[in-house]
Amino acid sequence: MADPMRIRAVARDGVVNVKVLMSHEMETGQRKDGAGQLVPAHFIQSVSATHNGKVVLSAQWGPAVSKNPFLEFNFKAGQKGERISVTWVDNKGEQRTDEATIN
Amino acid sequence: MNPMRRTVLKSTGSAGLLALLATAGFLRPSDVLANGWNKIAFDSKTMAETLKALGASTPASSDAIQLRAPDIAENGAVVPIAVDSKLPGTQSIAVLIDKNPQPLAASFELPSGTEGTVTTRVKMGQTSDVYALVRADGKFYMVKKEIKVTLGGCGG
Amino acid sequence: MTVFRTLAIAGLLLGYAAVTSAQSAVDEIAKYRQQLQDGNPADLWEARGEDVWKQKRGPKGVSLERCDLGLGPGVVTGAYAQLPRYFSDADRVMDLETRLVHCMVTLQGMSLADATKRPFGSGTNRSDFEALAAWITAESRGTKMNVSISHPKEAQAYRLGEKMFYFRGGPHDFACATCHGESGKRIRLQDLPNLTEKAGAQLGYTTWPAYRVSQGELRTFQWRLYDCFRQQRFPELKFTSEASIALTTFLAYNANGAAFNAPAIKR
Amino acid sequence: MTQPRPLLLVLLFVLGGCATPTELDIAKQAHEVMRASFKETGQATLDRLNQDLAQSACSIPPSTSVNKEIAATIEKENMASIRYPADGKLLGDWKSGERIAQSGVGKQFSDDPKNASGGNCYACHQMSKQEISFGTIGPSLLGFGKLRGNSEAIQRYTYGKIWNAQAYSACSNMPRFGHNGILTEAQIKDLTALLLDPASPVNQ
Repeated sequence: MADPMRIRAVARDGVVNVKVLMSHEMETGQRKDGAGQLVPAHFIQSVSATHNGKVVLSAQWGPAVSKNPFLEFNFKAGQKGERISVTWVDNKGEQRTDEATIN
Repeated sequence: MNPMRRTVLKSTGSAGLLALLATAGFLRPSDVLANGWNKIAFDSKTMAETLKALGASTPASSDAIQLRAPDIAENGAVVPIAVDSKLPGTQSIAVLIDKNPQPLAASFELPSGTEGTVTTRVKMGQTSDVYALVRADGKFYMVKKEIKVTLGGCGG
Repeated sequence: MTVFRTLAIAGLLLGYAAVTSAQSAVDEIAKYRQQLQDGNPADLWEARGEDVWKQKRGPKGVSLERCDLGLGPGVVTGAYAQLPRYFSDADRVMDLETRLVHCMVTLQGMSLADATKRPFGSGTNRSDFEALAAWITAESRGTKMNVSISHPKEAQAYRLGEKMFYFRGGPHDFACATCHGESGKRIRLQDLPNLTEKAGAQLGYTTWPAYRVSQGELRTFQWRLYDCFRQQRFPELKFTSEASIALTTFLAYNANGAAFNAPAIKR
Repeated sequence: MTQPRPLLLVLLFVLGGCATPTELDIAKQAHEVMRASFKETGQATLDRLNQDLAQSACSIPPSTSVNKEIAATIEKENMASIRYPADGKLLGDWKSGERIAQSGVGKQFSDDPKNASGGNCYACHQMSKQEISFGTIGPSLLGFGKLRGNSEAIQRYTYGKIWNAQAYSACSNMPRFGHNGILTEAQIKDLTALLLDPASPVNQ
């Protein structure tokens, strides 16, 4: 199972700033390993962030997003102490969800 | 001490993701495969094809969009890109890299209440124009910036 | 004469244009680095490192929580800022990784071969040392470097390390000092800290371990030395070898007084 | 690579006038520790830790200059090592030279010895206006040929300097590309052309 994400959500003046780091290889499918074999593509395709059951961001990614992806965005109407949840799904169907409390 | 780690609560995988991902924006139902990923757009090999696949064949230019990135990337494996759209009703933001094998790197859907700003990091195979494509109030806008990718270190 | 003067002026102009474009390149690289600071994937290694530290492992099924990094069993905060150091229980000078191997063998009952199986990670083949080092060193962030060379074996390690730093060898005649012996130099666009001067030694040492964006991996100081020697065209540096500890002692001691500031993020 | 010469090393320290016996002991100990701390991998054998005169005499801080007599000996020995091409032609193909100048591979334990080495000139030198990613360990070579011309003497100097930099400047940081078998004669001709050919990016 993939490592947990690192999620940091900070509320200021009614806007929540969210920063997410994900642990993922983001293999392009175009790289060769030491033995000269193509390493199969393995990358996150979909990301979704929810707050109070409402989607605040969704994304679709290709293999050109960097390894161990970083994502930052802002949404309104979040309060300190509330929770935010982030989920990713990769092209092999693996997925991971983590939550954080808004500071 | 890292404040980030302290706030992470471990939880298990979610089942309802696809439902959560069911948002509009760039994705036209006919293009979308079972998992919701726009394969046609991500597999497109030229800017023109990609824009067509995103339904954005002739995007207009706009001063209200800012593409923040360094002029020179020290390493092509990680190029920080921030897109700021001040256009009212910004619904989605996509990042495209002209000279990559497939230009489309990422697209973001921004529901109302989410600001028109995203930051991400992308891979660039070589020096290229990078584009930010924004959909606002149903219309498409696009800005570009050239980012140079340099060779670094001892080179070995 | 006129020809020469024209040439000289042309040379000056060329030089001037070169200096300005080089300066703007350097400024843009600084901007690039600045944009990466927020959101260092080293955080992912730190989280795993804390888990590995607390996990019951090895034939004895115990965690590393009783491992003495120099400040007493289990004390992690501030420990890295005083390493390498002499450990009386082993009667030798050890750096962080060497001490971790020692603890894996003595506390957890692992064989030396098992403990040192994977010094450096690659993709999904991950190294516990990189995770542990990320977490342990992060617990010294902000602590002033305070490495001792008062024990004779520490002093000896320092002096050997200094000699190795200037040792030129291999087909390219490279020493550490070839790239790190003068101030204000670059390799390609990367600034090279002058490790023979206080400021450079401090900047260089206190920003390792680091997440290397070129590799997508967190790298430790053992790796830094290993890969410098690879590029110096030397044979392969053995993990936790005496030379690696001696060089680390030399470099860490020279960084004394500076606040430790890693894990960092680097090209 | 020549074998270590302990006698010369002793001579060096005595002539250097700065060495105490303990310092020599430490140098010897450091060498022993290094031999035990490295392992042979691929083409990188342990004899790479054996120093010739230039290497042992130059294992000093860059701010320190080596004794004049030793410097003269180093330059003389290294000058004698330069092999100019039998066909008398010193200029190759500058386009190939540009590729060699850009490449930093070769001779590492991770490199396949079957592949050609690069010169990695850009790592240390500015060479052309279009390559902004250049190092500053060595001087800028921009306009090298434009400033110096293309005479026989300049060609011989340029070729010789790349072949063995220490023939001209003892303890130079620059690798001795021909002397130590990093680059072939043809590659050094190509680099000489890169520096001197009026059409090369170096001279634009």
